[in-house]
Amino acid sequence: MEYLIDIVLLGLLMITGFAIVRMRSLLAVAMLTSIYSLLSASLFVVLDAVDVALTEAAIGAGISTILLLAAVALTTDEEQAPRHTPLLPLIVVITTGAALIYGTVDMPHYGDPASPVHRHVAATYLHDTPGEIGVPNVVTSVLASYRGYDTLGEVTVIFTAGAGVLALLGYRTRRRNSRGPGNRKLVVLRVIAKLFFPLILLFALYIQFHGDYGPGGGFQAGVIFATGFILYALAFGLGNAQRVIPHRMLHIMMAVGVLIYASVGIESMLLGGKFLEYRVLAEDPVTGQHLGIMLIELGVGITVAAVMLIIYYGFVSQQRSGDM
Amino acid sequence: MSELLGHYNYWIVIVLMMTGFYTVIARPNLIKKIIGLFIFQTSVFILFISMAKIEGGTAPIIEAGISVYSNPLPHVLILTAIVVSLATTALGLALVVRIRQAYGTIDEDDIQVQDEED
Amino acid sequence: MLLSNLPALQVIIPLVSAPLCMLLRNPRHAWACALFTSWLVLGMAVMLAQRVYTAGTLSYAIGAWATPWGIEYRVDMAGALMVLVIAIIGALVMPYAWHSIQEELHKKQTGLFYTCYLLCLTGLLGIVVTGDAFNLFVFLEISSLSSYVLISLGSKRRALTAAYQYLVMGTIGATFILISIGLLYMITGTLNMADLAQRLPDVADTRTIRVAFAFMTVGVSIKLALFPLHIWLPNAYTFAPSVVTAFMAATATKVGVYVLLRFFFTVFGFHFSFVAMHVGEILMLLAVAAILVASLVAVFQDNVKRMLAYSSVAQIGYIILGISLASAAGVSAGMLHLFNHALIKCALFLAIGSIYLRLGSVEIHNMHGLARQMPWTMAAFVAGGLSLIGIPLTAGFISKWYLVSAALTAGYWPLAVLVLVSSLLALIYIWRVVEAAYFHVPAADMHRVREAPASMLIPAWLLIGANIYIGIDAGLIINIAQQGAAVLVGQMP
Amino acid sequence: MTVLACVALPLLAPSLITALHRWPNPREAVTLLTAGGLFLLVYSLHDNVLQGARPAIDLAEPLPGLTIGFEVEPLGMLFALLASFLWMVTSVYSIGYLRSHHEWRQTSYYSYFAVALGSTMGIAFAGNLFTLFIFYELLTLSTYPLVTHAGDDAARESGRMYLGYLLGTSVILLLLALVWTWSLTGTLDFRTGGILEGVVPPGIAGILLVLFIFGIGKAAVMPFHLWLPAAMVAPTPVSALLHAVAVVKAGVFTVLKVVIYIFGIDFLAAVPATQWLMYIAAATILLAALVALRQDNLKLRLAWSTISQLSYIVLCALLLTSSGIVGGALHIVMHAFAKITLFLCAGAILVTTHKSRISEMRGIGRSMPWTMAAFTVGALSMIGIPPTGGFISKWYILLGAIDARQLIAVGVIIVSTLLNAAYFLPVVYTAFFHSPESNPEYTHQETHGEAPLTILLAITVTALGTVVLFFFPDLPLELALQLAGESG
Repeated sequence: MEYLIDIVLLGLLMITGFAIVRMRSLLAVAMLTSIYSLLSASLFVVLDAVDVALTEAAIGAGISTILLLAAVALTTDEEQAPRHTPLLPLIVVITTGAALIYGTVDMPHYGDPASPVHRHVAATYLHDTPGEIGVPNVVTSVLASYRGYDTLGEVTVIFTAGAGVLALLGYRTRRRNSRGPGNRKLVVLRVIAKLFFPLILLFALYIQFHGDYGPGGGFQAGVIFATGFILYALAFGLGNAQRVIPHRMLHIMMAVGVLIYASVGIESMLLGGKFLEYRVLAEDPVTGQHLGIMLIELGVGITVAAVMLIIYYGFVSQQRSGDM
Repeated sequence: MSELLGHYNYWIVIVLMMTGFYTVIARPNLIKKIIGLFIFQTSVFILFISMAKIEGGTAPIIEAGISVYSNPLPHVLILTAIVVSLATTALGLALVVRIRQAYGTIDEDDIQVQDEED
Repeated sequence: MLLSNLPALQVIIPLVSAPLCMLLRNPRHAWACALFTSWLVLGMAVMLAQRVYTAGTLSYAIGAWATPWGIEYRVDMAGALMVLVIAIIGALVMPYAWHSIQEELHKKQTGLFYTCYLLCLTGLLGIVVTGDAFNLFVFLEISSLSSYVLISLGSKRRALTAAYQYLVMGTIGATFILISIGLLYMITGTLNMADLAQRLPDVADTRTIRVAFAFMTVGVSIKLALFPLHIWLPNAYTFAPSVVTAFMAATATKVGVYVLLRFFFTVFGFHFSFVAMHVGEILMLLAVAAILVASLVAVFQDNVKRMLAYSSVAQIGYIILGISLASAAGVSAGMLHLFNHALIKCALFLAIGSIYLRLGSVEIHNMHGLARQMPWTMAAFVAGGLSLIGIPLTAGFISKWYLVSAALTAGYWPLAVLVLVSSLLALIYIWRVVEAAYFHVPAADMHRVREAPASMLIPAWLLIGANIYIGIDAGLIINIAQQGAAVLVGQMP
Repeated sequence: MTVLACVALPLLAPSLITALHRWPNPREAVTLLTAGGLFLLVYSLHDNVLQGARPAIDLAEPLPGLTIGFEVEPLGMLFALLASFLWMVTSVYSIGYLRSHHEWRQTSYYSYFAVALGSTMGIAFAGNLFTLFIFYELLTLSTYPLVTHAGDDAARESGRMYLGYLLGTSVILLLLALVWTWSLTGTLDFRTGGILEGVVPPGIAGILLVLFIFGIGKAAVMPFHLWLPAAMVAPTPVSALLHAVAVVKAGVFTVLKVVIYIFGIDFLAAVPATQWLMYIAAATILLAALVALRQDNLKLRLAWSTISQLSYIVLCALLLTSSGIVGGALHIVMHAFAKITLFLCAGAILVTTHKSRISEMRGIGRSMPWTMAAFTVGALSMIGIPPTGGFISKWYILLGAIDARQLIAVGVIIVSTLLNAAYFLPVVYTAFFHSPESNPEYTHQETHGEAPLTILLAITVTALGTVVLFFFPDLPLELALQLAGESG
């Protein structure tokens, strides 16, 4: 059964992928990309990667799609027909693909428990996490502790993206009277948004702090939090959203998140440990791990939420050259 | 025959990857290229997650009574990679928006023509 | 606390100061923050190099997790040299940046510029000191993303397309690297480089590892702009702000080379890379093509920044050529040139940045008679140019000497001739600038051009001074390069 | 210490010259004082060297085993004495020449001139091939601004050629030879008897010798000779001192050094390539002389004659006999005095009458008798007719060729002597025995008189020197004999 779903999803992915290549309407392609992302998220669930699935759904199907749509709206919808015969790209792609297929021949079989992937490092994580970290979700323990430094890098990456979009797009503050679409038809949306907004924020908080036990964590929470605000901005206009969270605040949040994360590491150094050695944070090593993970997840959440909003504000505050 | 079946998952993923890769290098539209990159990267994620799968396993959240978990490490790596991919997409699209403002087009060939006139 | 955590702090300090820098609203404060951080980084780099020089390879377990479960920082002599290069260039570029950036960037962007610069510094340092393959990918992305932003801040609109092109190619490269890391992990079950190196020989004879090797090579080659994957580089260097060009030319591609060295020698091992995969022959071919083609193209450029960019592609060819010889002498010649070329190119781009500041153009035909107006800047350019050509008493001569000698020892005398011939091509393109600036009647409005401010001249001249010093007494740097090469090539027959 | 001062003094002088750029007289005084001081310094060394001392000093070690250092030996002593003496003379001449010509950029002219001389001293006293190479390149670079002094398109074009040939040959061939030698032997020191014997098989040594001989582009062995005529766009004093003495002699000096101290003449005897290179030198002698015959521009004729004469010295080096070495060393001196006299005369004519073509110089000897008399002395020395110094060096060269039983070389020397006569004597004849009135275009001929006094003074000194060297050749001869004694 599992295999059947697997095959069906992969088949759908292929169809979507080909459609993306063929179609010329960028709006449609953006939607298809969203579908592609959603399909992969479903596939991740089948493959037992629930954390990844959650993230992929939030990022790929959520934020990325919004950005794509914004970019299409700011530029153009129609892709011009390619003027060159794509011979060279085809050769490159076929060569690369063939090389990869050649590489698969000696790979361990799909799902094979004897594969080295499952034996060496990973087995230790699964075995030691309960004792060393005391967190049931091994993904969280690896993400936040064993390989916590990667995650610091990841936060820095997202911080870089925020700084980059700020530098590239900047943004203008919308005056209060620019209340976005003032159409009466939006009443329904506004009511629903008002209802959902607190729920989404609540859900974000749940994801943020539940990451130790189930799928989730700072990253997903940050994205969901930002999505809530984006919904708010869609319904009530950018100006109003920006009154709730002003830019300066976002700047500070974006920086503070990274700083919280890094300062946990520095604190552990000051306490005589290595960088990001949480166990020195409290008397009991496992409590220390808990504390450290909670703090860094908080930092991740803050930065991610801020950056997502900064990026969104940046795109939405642009004017399409010519009209709008 | 088992050879064939054992790797079909990877093969499809490779086809998906190449679909994205092809879109990046063959399409002149700048947004389409970014979408291509996105597809390319997302497919690589599937490759990673596929290798984490273990037969009869479950999600790597420790619970009493379960002994076989899929490998958490690729999940962690891909969580990071997804973020990287988002960062790249956001930056790329921001660049596209600025290019459109500066050139009035987002078609690679048109831009090249304009650059040569400079 | 400071000493024992030095490898981590080397990266953490700029990482922390990037968000701090962003919080500062006044551009001058942001600059001061970046400047201070750069100098701090340099101080630490010197200490780090000293420790490695005396105590040997340092290993630092982040989070105190034992390898291969945690992420390891590992600094050997080659890494220390690389860190030193990055830190020196960063420390010199920052004082220079103030005037240049004020002129070239919008005021609102300056704070973010320094933030992105610090991030780029963080990324580059992180790549060098890490001992973990995936961590390398993460920091590679930090440095890449920030450099896309930095390039896009150039004042012409083509800066945007250049950044876009780099973003697309860079991301393809990074994805290739990611695929390779995935394949390696699939076969070995580990991400730690030292652990990989230990486990690889048993499984080296699989097709998967071969493909992983190929993808890593291609991916990194895009990053280091190895011919013919260099096409992003000329535009990026030409249209980026002057400071960015100077910084990136001296560091980013060099770090790429370093990653290549790491994987060839430390992870895959000499035998696999050069004997089984014949990467030496392939690289040699590409390096030769890079040297010839890029040097020739450089000769025909009118825009000096673009000319120097092509020259960089050629010089990367030299470095790769040294590596492709697959001998200790070759690798140390490559590393020596890596260091020297960083000094040379940074000085040249700094001089060109000063010219852009005052003249508003970097086209040769606008530079007629410039030497009278900007004598110090042009003198720095000439000195750097002579070093690039490889005239004795300059650093460029030393590395060329070693490269030629390594090629001869390995029995490739045509390569030796090639290196020398292409330095003549360098002579031609450098001399076109010299001729215009010194031996042409000045243009009509040339008299209003002034000499660059001292804050921009001093960094350039410090680099020139270093160039000449190495040209006269290269003992120390050769020693470091040879030690670095010895560490890398350790298991060579 | 004196050795170091010899190199440093002219290299430091430009700072003072530049500082005084607003005051021409003190500026020129600095040049003259530096030149005089330098000669005295060099002269003070010669006694010791004649007694067998080899003053040496090491400065730096850029690469392990490669030092920048100086050591004085007889040949270097000879070259340094020659160059520093003639710099004094040329400096006096330059002042008159530049002022009456109203040249621009005089300050930079004097500065680069001083640097060029400093480099020449560096070459002369270089303690090893590496140091020699450094100063060799510095000499090229510092003379480039002098060549392009005029600043027009023709000058830039020639400048490119100059730089292209000299840097090209030295970087591709000479540097390759250097690195190769170093990677084979681990040293580049000048040692009596050479450093290559026993390390390198004769075949490789042959390739190396080819690289060296052609790599030393300043020796202008064909086919790398075209830079020399191109360099004639420079002001005449530059052509006189640099392109008749310092630069070109630095080339042949290096050839001699390489042959004697890197290969060793005994070892070279076993290398077949030597023979062939000697034939190329011989061919250069004849071909360049033939080309000189056809030149109407006096400076160009002198330049081609220089190419021909330089190959004499290369030939001498490759004869591998001690009298050949003596002849070569002496010819460096004798040819220098004669050729500089000729160039200075050409410059005097140019400054006074603005004529550069031989066909325009009819009867010029009547209005400029001193100049043309000096020219005659120089021409006689070039041909090798006593009582001029040229006779002595040619005598030794001929002896060397006979010792080596190289009949071809003997033949070439004789034929080229005839050719020398054929291209110099007509100039003398035109100047003295053609009547100026025969050409109506130049009726204002009689309005000019002799050249300015400083110029005449310089010409007289070098012409006298040419004659004096015939009667008192002791100093150069002793040094040359000492050199031959060391090498053989």
